[in-house]
Amino acid sequence: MKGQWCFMAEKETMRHGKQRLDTGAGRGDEETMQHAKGGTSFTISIGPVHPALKEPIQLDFEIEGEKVKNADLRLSQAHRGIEWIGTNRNPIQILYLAERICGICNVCHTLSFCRAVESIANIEVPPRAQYIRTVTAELERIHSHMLWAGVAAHELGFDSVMHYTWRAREKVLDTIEILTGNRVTKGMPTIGGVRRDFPEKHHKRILETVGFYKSIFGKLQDMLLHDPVIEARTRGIGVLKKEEALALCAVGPTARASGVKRDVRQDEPYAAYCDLGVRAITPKEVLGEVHGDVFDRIAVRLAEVAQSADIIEHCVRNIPEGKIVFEEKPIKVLAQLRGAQGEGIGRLEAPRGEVFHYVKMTGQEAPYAWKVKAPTYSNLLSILPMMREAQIADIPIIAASIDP
Amino acid sequence: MGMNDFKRSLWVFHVNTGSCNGCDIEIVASLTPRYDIERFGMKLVGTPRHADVLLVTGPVARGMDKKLRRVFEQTPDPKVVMAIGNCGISGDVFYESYNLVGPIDKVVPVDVFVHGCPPRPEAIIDGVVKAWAKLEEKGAEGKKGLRKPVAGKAAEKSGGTKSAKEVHGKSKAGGKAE
Amino acid sequence: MIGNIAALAIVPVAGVAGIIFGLLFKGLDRVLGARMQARVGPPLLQPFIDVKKLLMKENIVPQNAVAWLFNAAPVAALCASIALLLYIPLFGSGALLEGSGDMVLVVYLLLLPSLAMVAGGFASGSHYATVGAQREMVAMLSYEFPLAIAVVSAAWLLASKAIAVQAFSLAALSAFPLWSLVGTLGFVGLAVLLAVLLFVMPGELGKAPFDVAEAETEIAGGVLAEYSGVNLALFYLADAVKSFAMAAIIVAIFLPWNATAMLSISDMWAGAAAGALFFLAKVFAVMFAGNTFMRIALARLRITQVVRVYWGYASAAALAGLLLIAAELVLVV
Amino acid sequence: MFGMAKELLRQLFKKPFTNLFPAKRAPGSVKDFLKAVGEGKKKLNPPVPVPEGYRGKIRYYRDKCIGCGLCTRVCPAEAVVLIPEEKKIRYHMSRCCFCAQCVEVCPVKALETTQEFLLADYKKS
Amino acid sequence: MKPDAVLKDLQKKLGANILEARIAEHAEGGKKKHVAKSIWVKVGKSAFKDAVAELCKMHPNIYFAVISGCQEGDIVELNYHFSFNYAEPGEEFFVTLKVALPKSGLSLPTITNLVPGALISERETQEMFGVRIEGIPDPRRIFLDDGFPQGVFPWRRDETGPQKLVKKINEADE
Ligand code: SF4
Ligand code: SF4
Ligand code: SF4
Ligand code: SF4
Ligand code: SF4
Ligand code: SF4
Ligand code: SF4
Ligand code: SF4
Repeated sequence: MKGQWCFMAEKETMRHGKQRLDTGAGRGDEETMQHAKGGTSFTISIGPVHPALKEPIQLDFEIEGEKVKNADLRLSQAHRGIEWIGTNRNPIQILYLAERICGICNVCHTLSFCRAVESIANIEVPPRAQYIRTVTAELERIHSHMLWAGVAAHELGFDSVMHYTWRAREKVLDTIEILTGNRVTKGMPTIGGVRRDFPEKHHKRILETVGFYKSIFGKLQDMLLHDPVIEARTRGIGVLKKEEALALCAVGPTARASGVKRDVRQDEPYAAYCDLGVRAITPKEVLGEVHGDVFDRIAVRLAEVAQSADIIEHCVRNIPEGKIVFEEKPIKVLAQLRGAQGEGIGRLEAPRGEVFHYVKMTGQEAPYAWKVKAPTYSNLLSILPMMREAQIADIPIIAASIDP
Repeated sequence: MGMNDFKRSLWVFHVNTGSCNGCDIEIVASLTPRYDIERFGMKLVGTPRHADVLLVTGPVARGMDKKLRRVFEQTPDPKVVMAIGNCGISGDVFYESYNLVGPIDKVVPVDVFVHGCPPRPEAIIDGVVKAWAKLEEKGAEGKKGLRKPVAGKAAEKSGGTKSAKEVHGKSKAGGKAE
Repeated sequence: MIGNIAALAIVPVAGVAGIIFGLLFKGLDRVLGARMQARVGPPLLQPFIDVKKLLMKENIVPQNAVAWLFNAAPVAALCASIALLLYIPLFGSGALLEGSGDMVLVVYLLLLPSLAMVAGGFASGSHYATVGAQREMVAMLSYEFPLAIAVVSAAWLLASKAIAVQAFSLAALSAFPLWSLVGTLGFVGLAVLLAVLLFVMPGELGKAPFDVAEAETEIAGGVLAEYSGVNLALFYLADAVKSFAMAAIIVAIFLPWNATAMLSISDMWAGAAAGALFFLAKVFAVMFAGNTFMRIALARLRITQVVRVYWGYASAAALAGLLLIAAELVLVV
Repeated sequence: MFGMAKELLRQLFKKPFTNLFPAKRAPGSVKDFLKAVGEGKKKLNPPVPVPEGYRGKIRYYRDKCIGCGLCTRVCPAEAVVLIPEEKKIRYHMSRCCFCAQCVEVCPVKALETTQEFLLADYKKS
Repeated sequence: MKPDAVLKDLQKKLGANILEARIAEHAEGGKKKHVAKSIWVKVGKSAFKDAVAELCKMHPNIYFAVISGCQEGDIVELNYHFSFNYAEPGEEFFVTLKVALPKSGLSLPTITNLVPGALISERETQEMFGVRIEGIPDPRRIFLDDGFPQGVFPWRRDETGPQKLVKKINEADE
């Protein structure tokens, strides 16, 4: 079996995994190493029950010595049939279902769904709610990127950094808990607005949190970008070329680290981003050049923490007065939505990239169709070219670098 | 040597059976400085062979039941199973679906249920305390009770009667070094 | 000196002492590591609890493992580690088997637990363990070279300075503090060699940043992936004893001063106690520098990088140290 | 690189960041420990405090409830179920996702969020 | 290119094969509003691949998001969501190609040779709707487990839907 990495060169014959149909089908319940196929090469599976992957996806690798020769993806482990469940519930219930598509960027999924529904029913969201949505989403980005930095460091066997970033992350979690009532599942956006206001007394708290991240930013950079071992482990590893990122439709920091200047907050501004003029961050702005490797992905995410801090600060200082939701009574919202017909798209920039929700309503309470595209869905294919020429030791950090 | 040492040295293996990651990040958070469960002698290990506690999250997606059962069987006795998060306990918002075979206690016997969505790290620690109390009781009942902390009913029903060794050996057959 | 037969009776004593102190230092290592990460960390005696717990766990032998080898490997690892202790001066007094083994033997014995682990890894029939075992072998080959250079240079220095003694005997090495035998140039050389040895230590012990063979996130525990219960406990103990021995070796070669002599304590028991305490303090210093701190402050290297670091940088540094000592010997003598 | 090393060494001499809930170490016996706490002999370290407005376990005031069923209509997890013959509901904590949507919708405030979050148990409730 | 130009171009190239077309607008924002536009085009099945090819010609490296869809009566309707002008501040808009497939002819050519990133979505469409994607480089399942029964398509609402597999997992407890 020869390398099947290159999607660009072999566009017509993109054979990724095709020949493996026979071997792939019969081993549904194998999660550890597979049989050797003769010679020195054998297959090893990482995930779903493997320490390095929290997400239950499974990556199969063909290994020769320490080198990876071939990779394949299997995703069946996480499928809960969420979209189908959604077509049996009303939109208010779906809010919390969408939230649990993913516990890490949960505001993004709820918000995306809300935006799709709002565009169908032509609901106007009050500006104050838009600002609150933005602040919540950006707090979530900080938490997600800090979490990611820790996981990445852990995959590199550098637990001290993980403990440092996760400790720093507790600060933003506390703030989120004060604002929303839970550390993780925020339950903040609702159709036509948000569920909770930021009273004046919380502004100081948010600004203080933001200040904290600004103050440790130098230290974080020092730990992650100026550490010789981290650099040795991530420079030139898991390279995704710009053309590949474009062809494989990568999104978010994965695409940006390869030099694609895309960011939904910039390209199709929504919520308070319309007032902000956010710009996509690529390694060019941070480091001066683009390699598209794991190191660049670290750098981009770190820079985004600082960017988020700025956005939050601006939003808190400039938040307009007014209502926080277009209609306070959920039952009335439901009644209004029952009349709505049509289809809509809600999309936004989650910490990992574009979240996309398609909703079709036909005048019933439950949506007729609902399709969710999480950012990882778009980025997964990119793992394959990244794994070219990787060693076993690089697999965890490369997989983690798209932040699945 | 007894329950007391076992209790103070619980090594943890984490299995995600299709959760939303909310609980999983709280589990990791409970290892990090704010909560630091290592002060109870707990640590995360990379293979079920080293584990004493299985932390299971998620409503068990189709296909994960087999894997969960295997991990359970690979874990040497005595062992404790904790279900973390309501979606693994009774489905939570995923309560009705075509691709779920959960809840967890249908697949493997569960000793402690930690409610929450997600539970805060303290709630997970609280679950650990409950597990300790249970282990103490088991310890009083004698060593036999502790080999299988919970009557292996659920496991037998769903997993057949194969011993851990057989199951494992079969799945790894031919895996010898070439 | 004790006769060989009497020495045999000492073996269990050395074993127990090695295990106790090895585990104690392991506990210290974990507590300090946690503290550096702003955590409380486990209790100091956690490793003892861990071992006790492992002993009561089920011991699983995978079906397609080579059972006898799988079971023999941990025993061999522990025995080799304990044997090692017999040849190293401990607690400020001489080695138990003084005179019957020298530095070369010690270096070989140091290899044995790793070899046992490799054998166990291959025997367990899991591919994770196989990858781990392969890595362990590669790592072994690469750190052996700088280690050998460092030891040989020390012995050479001793041989050329104090011709009367057996240069490769650890007793001799620890009887003559090397630092007092050299001038500035040699001093720097020795310092470099000490640094190299400290650097080899985590590799030898399979600790981060050189824990490639057990990398949790990569190969799920590696060589030890299939071990559980008693067998795992034996490996755990072997590791603790070996860490202690490795630190003691470094102490014997480079930090051999004796508190009893320095403080000129005349009472025999007080002298022995002071000597022992001072020895433990030195071992602790070596452990902290060579093991705990490095483990906490560095990320894991890739296996190819481990090879490069040891064959390249560490070996070059060791050779540089050797050259410095040689230069001094040539210039000064 | 040295930044990290410095940070680590500095931390060695500082107080750990850990919140010592419920006790610093695993107690020898949980039963005895809890007893001692009950008698006031030992102190339980409190968890990190939850803020006002925390969405913990839901409390149900059965007598206030008018059985309108609105909560069951918005509950995403079927955690509140209407018992039509009694015109009351039943709350299942083990199904709840703690979104507090039911609290928001209830016209008579028969449901309320509490600060309770230590909800581990040996059985589902 | 602006949305109306894209639509006009498409109409010129495909003529009668465009069955329906509209440009939707939705304004949203804080103090300033951004008007998000999107094109919805319904094309005949036979012209589907040509339409994708035209879009790819108009925008090198077109971004493909996902395939969504639903089944209504005898029709399975698929929506291919593409985006134009991404990476251009404020200019991005979506183009959705809709194609209706009768149950008697549930197949569509692959677009992975034009947009390699569509592979996951095509595999998903195959297993979820039972639409055969002709020429797909990797026909295996992706989100469904190998043990999932054949012939059941979770997103269908007819007899091939997942109804018989649906299970309530919260009832076990009491
Ligand atoms: S190594 Fe990381 S991913 Fe693996 S179990 Fe530990 S925390 Fe989880
Ligand atoms: S989001 Fe994806 S993985 Fe999750 S249920 Fe939907 S299709 Fe399955
Ligand atoms: S990208 Fe990952 S973390 Fe984010 S919602 Fe999707 S699955 Fe969850
Ligand atoms: S219990 Fe809730 S937070 Fe935890 S994994 Fe399940 S859905 Fe996510
Ligand atoms: S399923 Fe239960 S909770 Fe959901 S709407 Fe029906 S009655 Fe209400
Ligand atoms: S908090 Fe949410 S899940 Fe729980 S009962 Fe209320 S509405 Fe249902
Ligand atoms: S909404 Fe309130 S009053 Fe109505 S059924 Fe629920 S608890 Fe009772
Ligand atoms: S239906 Fe009546 S009681 Fe319920 S929210 Fe509306 S106005 Fe209030």
